[in-house]
Amino acid sequence: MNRLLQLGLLLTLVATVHAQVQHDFWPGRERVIPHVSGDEMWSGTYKNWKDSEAVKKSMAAGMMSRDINFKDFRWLEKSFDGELKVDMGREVFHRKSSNGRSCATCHGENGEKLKGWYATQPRFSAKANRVIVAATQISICAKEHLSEDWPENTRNNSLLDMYLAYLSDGRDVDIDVTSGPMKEAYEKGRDLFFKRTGHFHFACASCHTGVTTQSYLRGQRPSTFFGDAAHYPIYHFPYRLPGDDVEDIFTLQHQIKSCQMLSRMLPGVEGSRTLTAIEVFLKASANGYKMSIPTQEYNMSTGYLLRDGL
Amino acid sequence: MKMTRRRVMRGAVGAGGLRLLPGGLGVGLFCGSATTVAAPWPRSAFDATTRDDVLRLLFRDKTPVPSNAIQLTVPEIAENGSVVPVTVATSLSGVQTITLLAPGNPRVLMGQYVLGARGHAPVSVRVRLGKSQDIVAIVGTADGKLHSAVKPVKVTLGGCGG
Amino acid sequence: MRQFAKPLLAVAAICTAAAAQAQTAGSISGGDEMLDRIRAKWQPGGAEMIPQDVLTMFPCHDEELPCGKIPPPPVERVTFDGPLQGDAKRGEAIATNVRYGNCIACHILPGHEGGTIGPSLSEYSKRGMPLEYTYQRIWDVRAFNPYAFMPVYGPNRVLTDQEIRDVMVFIGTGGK
Amino acid sequence: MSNTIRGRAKVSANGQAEIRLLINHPMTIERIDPATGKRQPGHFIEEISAVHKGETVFSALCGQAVSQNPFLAFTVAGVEKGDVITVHWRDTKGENDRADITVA
Repeated sequence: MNRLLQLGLLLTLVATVHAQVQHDFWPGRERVIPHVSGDEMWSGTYKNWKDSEAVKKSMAAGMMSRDINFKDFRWLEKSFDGELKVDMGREVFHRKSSNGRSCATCHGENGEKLKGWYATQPRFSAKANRVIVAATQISICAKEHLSEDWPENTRNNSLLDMYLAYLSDGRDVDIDVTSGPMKEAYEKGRDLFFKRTGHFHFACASCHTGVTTQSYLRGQRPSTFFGDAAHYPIYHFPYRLPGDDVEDIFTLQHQIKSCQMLSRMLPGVEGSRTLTAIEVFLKASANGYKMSIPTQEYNMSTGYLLRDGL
Repeated sequence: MKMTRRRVMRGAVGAGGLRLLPGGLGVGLFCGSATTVAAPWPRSAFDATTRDDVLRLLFRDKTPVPSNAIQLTVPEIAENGSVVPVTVATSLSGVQTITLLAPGNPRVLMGQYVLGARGHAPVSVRVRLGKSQDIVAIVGTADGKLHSAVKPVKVTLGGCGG
Repeated sequence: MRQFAKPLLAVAAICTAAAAQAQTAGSISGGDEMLDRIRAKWQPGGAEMIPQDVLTMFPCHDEELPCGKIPPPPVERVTFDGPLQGDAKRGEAIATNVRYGNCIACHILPGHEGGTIGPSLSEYSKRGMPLEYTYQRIWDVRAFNPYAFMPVYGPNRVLTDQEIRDVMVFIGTGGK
Repeated sequence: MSNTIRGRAKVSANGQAEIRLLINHPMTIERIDPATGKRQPGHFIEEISAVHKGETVFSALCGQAVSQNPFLAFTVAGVEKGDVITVHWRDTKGENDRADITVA
């Protein structure tokens, strides 16, 4: 019976992309859609937080944070600490480098020409010939035009990332993953998000879907992955992981890497294809949700407890 | 206003040389920079390791009376003990000082906030808590009375840690 | 063993090519090559996070790296041998340490507040489960439910046989 | 402008200004040196004060329980738009800094 059973298993295998090795996946990959409303099929709470009006109504009705997918206190309150990082980012944006040029030289004072740009990132770059995230674009641009060496996880790159995201504050996330390399990256990111890896054999989806999002992971409560990407990069109370250059700005890739480290999975390299694919998947899962920058790591102010409105 | 400050001075000197705060109430006791007031930092109160010592050192024989006119807002669960937001608001009038205690911390006195004539609550800060405990807020009013409010905070660690 | 066949059939959808073979892990002697490789480089429960070169022994996200092509650990059904000898104190240290067993992340434990993702274990001793069930449950929960949100403590050598016994004593005998 | 104090002051209709401060400071707590067992004092801000029109309107005495990069928010009455509030801090090592915040 055992032999027959395994044969049955092999025959019903879905022809997956990873030809020879079959990976373990957390269930639900086929139920994701590249739009924030997809959350209705996961936590069923989307209608409670689909825009700030809905969040206010839900809060007034006394709903708990998890009924609003943690959009009440985590993300819709602007961060005072984050404003200071935006100021520092603006300063880096206008600072002239050794060749006398600054980002503002081409992109306009106060980033005039880059308003709304961050809401359409990541995207395919012909120059890099692959899908890249904003941080990678910043490092390419800085090297080429400012002859500055600012790889993805360095302080200046993260400050610029925060400032450019701030220039898209209030815009709806809008990245097109319906065709070409972006579609490929989205599907690769989706598979990686559901792929079980690491010492514990967890997937990102293990914590960020299903029952775990309704309950306590000791002191923390994971949210579902829809919509969260619209509020990155966030201000994080100084928290340095081994190898970190920046301890208080968490771009989306920095957050993914930090989560991998804390969940005993092999951490990726910021700017790599792997983390970029996962970021494409997460950002596409926030399509249609308004960006709100700067926000901060949850639980740093009592505003959400005083419910003094958004 | 004047009266309390002088009495507090005399009392302070008597209580084992603790120089309680006189400067915060508008008197120009300067040291270092010109226009600011260098309030002598109540070292022994901040070094005290029990709630009763802190109360004795700061308020001598007066005992705080629980009052529901103080809104002490703290998260019920603090996921990160090193940054716990605390807000103290109150409908009491003539508020002079707001003091925060964490009896579960090695050093119990967390801070004392002195409101000048035009200073008002709410006051918000972020503090560090060593473990789950009750945070105590004590509001001192011009009539010399002390009012207190208590709120529990559960300090937990994150679920994952590498 | 037969009553567990039903969930295995439900497994048809996932693409596990591994054969599930019984293995008497209870009697694994010291000569456990994977366990030695891990513990030679990292002692769990300390201040140090698990080193990255230990993590490359397990499946990882980046499929351009060799670990990206490591197949998932096969489901391991194990039997339980001999009397349950373990130390509740050590078990408690393992269960509540985030860099060791980290059971507290998802379970309320005897005398401890914990996560609420898994069932509370504070009264586990009252449930009077057979030792083999508890041992299999910790060693590799996928034998019962392939999608249980629980680390594969056994196959990935997160905990040794003795460490699991210590934890069992800690929760089995109602803690202290 | 000082480089460690960041502040915003916003006055509302009733002439009460809400002042929010963020101070860049490590705020380390006292440590017992494992080797010698000696008590190493912490390095943290002891006092933060705010002066408006020559009068100290608010003064905070802090212990080592205040978090890193301390945040402080309080309210002051009788303030108009354009006024300047001078904020000053002093720490256990005698270091200090000041900043003028104009009320928006």
